[in-house]
Amino acid sequence: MWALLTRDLRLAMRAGGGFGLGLAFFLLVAVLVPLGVGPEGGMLGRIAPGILWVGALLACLLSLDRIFALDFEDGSLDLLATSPMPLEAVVAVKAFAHWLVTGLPLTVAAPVLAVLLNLPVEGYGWLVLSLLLGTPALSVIGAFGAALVVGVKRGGLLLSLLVLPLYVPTLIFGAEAVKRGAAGQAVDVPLLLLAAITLGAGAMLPFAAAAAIRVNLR
Amino acid sequence: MWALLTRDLRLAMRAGGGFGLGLAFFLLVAVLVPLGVGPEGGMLGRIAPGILWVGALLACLLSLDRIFALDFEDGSLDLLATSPMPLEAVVAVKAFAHWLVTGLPLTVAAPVLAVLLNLPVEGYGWLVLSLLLGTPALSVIGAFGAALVVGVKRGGLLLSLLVLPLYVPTLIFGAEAVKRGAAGQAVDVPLLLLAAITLGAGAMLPFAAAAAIRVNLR
Amino acid sequence: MLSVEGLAVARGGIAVLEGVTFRLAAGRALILRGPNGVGKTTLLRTIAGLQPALEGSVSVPAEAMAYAAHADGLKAALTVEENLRFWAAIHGTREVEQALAGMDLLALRDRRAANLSAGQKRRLGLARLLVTGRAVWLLDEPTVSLDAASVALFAGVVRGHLAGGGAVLAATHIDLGLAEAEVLDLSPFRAKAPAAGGRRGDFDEAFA
Amino acid sequence: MLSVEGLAVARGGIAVLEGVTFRLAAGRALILRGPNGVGKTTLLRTIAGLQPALEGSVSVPAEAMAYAAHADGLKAALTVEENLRFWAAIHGTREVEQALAGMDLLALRDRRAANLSAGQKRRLGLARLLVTGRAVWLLDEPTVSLDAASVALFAGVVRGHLAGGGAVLAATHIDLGLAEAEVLDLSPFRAKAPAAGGRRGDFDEAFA
Amino acid sequence: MMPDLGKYAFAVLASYGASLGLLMAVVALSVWQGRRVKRQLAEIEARAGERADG
Amino acid sequence: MSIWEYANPKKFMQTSAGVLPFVWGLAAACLGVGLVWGFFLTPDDFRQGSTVKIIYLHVPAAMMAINAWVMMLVTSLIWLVRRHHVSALAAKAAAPVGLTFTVIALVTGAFWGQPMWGTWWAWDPRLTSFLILTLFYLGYIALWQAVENPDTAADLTAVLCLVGSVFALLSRYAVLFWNQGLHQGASLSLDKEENVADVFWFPLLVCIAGFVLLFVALVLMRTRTEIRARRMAALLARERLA
Ligand code: HEM
Ligand SMILES: Nc1ncnc2c1ncn2[C@@H]1O[C@H](COP(=O)(O)OP(=O)(O)OP(=O)(O)O)[C@@H](O)[C@H]1O
Ligand SMILES: Nc1ncnc2c1ncn2[C@@H]1O[C@H](COP(=O)(O)OP(=O)(O)OP(=O)(O)O)[C@@H](O)[C@H]1O
Ligand SMILES: [Mg+2]
Ligand SMILES: [Mg+2]
Repeated sequence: MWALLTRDLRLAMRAGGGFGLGLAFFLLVAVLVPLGVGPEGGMLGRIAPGILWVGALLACLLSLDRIFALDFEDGSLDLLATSPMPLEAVVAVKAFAHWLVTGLPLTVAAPVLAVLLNLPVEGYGWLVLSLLLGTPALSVIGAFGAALVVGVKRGGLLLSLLVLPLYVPTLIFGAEAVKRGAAGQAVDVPLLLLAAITLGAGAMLPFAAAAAIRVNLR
Repeated sequence: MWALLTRDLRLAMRAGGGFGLGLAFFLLVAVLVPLGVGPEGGMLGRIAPGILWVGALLACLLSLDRIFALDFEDGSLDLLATSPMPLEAVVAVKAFAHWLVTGLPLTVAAPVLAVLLNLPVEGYGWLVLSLLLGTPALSVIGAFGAALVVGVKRGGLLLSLLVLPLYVPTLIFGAEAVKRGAAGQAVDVPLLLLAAITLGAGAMLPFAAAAAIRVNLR
Repeated sequence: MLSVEGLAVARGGIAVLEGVTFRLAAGRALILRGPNGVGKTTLLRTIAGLQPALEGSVSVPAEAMAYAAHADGLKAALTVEENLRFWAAIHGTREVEQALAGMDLLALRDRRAANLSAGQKRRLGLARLLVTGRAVWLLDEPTVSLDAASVALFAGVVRGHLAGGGAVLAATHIDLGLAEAEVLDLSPFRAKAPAAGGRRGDFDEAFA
Repeated sequence: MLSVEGLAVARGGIAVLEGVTFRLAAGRALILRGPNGVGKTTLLRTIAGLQPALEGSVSVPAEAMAYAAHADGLKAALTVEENLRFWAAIHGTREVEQALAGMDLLALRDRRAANLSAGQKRRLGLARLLVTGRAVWLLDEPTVSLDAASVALFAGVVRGHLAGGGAVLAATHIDLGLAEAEVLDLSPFRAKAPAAGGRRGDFDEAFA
Repeated sequence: MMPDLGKYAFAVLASYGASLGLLMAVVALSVWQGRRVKRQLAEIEARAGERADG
Repeated sequence: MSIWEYANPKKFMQTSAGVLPFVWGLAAACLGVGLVWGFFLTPDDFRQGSTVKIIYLHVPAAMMAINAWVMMLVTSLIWLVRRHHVSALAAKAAAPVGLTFTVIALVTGAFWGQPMWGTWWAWDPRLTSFLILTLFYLGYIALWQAVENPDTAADLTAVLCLVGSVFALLSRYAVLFWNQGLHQGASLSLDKEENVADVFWFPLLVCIAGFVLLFVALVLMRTRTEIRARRMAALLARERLA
């Protein structure tokens, strides 16, 4: 387990491993949306929670296909499947590594981007909290999607299609929590639901993902 | 030339080739953003031009790494480089094929999504026209970016980082044209600039891209 | 150690081999031969448990098999040693020095896998077998890209493994230099077309 | 047909081979040999024009070379015939029947390349050479994964190409069954360390 | 000595703090990388038995 | 004697080793004097209050952020045309420094904007172009890191720098077209009243000189590091072959 986690983290850090790119993409979305929408501050502030969450989600999404596809292509996945480590554990560890490399940095960087989008100051804390609770779900759900398309060459776009609908509840509760927080309303319900999604997905999806990988390998 | 174009189109149509996926992604963005932002109609209509253009841009982006990476991995690019066809022509044809497979369908589908986002009716024509003028630039600039990262494994995210800043002028003029069109103002300046970018990029970037590919192959 | 009974294997829903039966004792090696496309890769994957058998059974002690496919499972960004250490850790062994020495990789240990030549990569892929600590090796064309010296080196490694009580099942077109190994030609086990009384694939079955 | 003069080739900025000189006349074949990592792939890529030479010259008629690397450039989603037709069109030839027949692919013509076995894929990759219509073939381990019958088939195809006035330069570790071919061992051309009077890589040069 | 920054004290001090911090960070990073590479190169050159230059 | 002699790594290492201590010293002196002068010894602006002190960091950083990119453009061109390794490595060395200056300009601007405009961030064209410049820096650095072979990376990043410069200029015009901003133009209020201007102007000049010198020092030092790293890679690779 530990060996797999450190390997994945090390691969992410090495040249070309893509660490920090998720972050850069998040920044890009935060820049592009105002460029497209126009600079009026009032409106930006109101759409900021939604845009920030959509941005985090897309940044996560784009790095998903690395979770299994690289290992599939070079044969590691075959070898891991015949190794003593259960495939469910492989999935869980890889999803966790993905979160450490994308979700966590996104969460930390979010307040800075919130400035760009004129998010009301009251929303900052809730933004960070909601991302902290929600991004693990994005990684786990994404790992499941990546497992489904693991045999498809350059399946990135297909993966997006499969995964985005699954992301909808997380997105809605996450953005809602920030919106309410920014407006000074109660946020406990969406945050609780977000936590529930993360826990549920973390507990169940590794099994589904492992099954999908087994099917794809044979 | 013709052979390469038909091959690329055929590959796109075949199972797993990704035709229509760009479109589906565009649709997803158009659905996710209202979910994240909230349903207030007035605001949606005002951000619609920007969101539609950002969505088109992201949909384009996601399919970019297929332009050269698949051919690089299976060795076709080596063989094309030693074939009688000049590499510049290869780049141009492949960028054109990419546009036919993503940009064109996006343009055709845009009015439907504009309905989802409450774009004022006056903007529809300008939306289509601006996409028609602008998406070829997206494909050509994207092909240049894809040529730069062709040696990088799963360079999707890096590609986004390189290409998105290059997309900024296209995005601004495109969204601006729609916004002005929807508000009943004059749109000739942004449209002309858009056309200029497309022409300029189409004339120059294939050379830069071919140079990048040669460097990557050696 | 490994015993295969009346195994039928399928690729893409079509049976390719059937009635494959053999037994592999500890300390023995068996070479699978057969023309291109007869189903060697499919058979090895089935025995390794990566795909289900159509019929028949494979019996082998739990977690005794190490599979080496065409793709070596190497990470280009990691060094030779890091690659090996990872697989050692996954299999709960620690020793990589012997494996490095065994496949003549000591000089390359700090080289990133990306910078190896085709043959050097292959040597590293084979060294992985040594760190799995597993007894039954399933090898799919193990000596592709290897020069004559490396083939001999590998034959020595295989002999050592056999002497230590292991067993080796290898599919190959070229001579591995293992004179003592038995050879099994798969051509006779080619699945017959259903019309000729052969068995049907999974899918056909349901529609029979 | 192809003449190489004092060629030095580099990989990763370091010279690996130097002073390689040979001449290949029409109708002749030359086999490159050498241990793993000596630089055969690098040499072939340099001759094919895919990477710049450090020194020396390659002279060959324009657009006369067809290169076949490890990767076959096959599209998994296209059928065998479509794959061949594409390369034929790119090279401005039309005929694919002969190539299909030549590499015994007629039975597989409508099969998608994804569903071929390793050896069948390789046969298709080699059939591509026939539709390029080019005279000088540069082959990097062409018979990897091929069974004995296919190797013989390929040797026949090569002989036909030579008889038609073509030339073949092949790097390989195994016997191609071309008794008439000359053999060039690359070991003596290994680049010497600069300390021993060898030439320096591009960057070392700048440090002189 | 300290000038009276008035109600803008935070903006000014934070600007100076952040800027000097960032500048210090690049300088430190550059020096650290420089030292590390220099040491490694010295090792390798010693191994190669070549004359170090620069 | 041609200027290209300095493109020889050895010559460059010798010369830069001699020059570097002086550049460091001058940079430290200018920065120290300029910043102390600006921070402690200048009066408050009648309109902007004490925030005017931010100018001593903001303006030099903003200027150098752009100049660093221009320098990278020039060195990239030199690499592409004349294939001098030092030139490519200098571009590589300059990028993180330029990025730091860009971030400093953005951060000080944000801290300045809060009291002056009532917001940390506004989508003003100046500010927006700077944000886009940041993205260009990030992409450039990421490409250097992602490509393993140093010469390949040098070629690719040089092409990116060229094309990127064209698009950066285009973005600047696009952004201007898109929004008219809040940010003061190049002719700012300081010019109007000469006596006030001088008070702010001289320390500003010293600070600008300090930033320029700091940039030169950093780039020289980092280029030396890159040259050593490049040489190390070459030696290591040769060692492997032996
Ligand atoms: C994050 C935001 C900001 C960015 C990226 C930014 C960027 C720049 C740039 C590029 C320059 C031009 C330097 C030159 O060409 O000489 C500049 C100058 C200047 N900025 Fe900002 N700025 C920002 C915020 C602010 C704010 C909020 C203020 C004050 C209210 C401000 C005040 C000035 C002044 C006074 C100058 C000097 C103008 C001149 O030299 O003519 N800036 N800034
Ligand atoms: N998806 C598929 N559908 C139908 N047949 C397939 C499919 N994939 C492979 N085949 C066929 O299955 C057979 C077995 O393939 P396999 O890869 O096991 O052969 P092999 O003995 O390993 O050959 P080689 O020596 O060339 O590697 C081949 O004839 C191949 O063409
Ligand atoms: N990026 C690199 N930097 C330094 N050396 C490298 C790099 N890539 C490969 N090499 C080395 O260059 C040498 C030549 O490799 P090449 O692939 O040409 O060998 P080859 O003769 O084709 O070997 P094989 O028979 O194993 O295919 C090898 O020793 C290899 O380790
Ligand atoms: Mg096989
Ligand atoms: Mg080779």
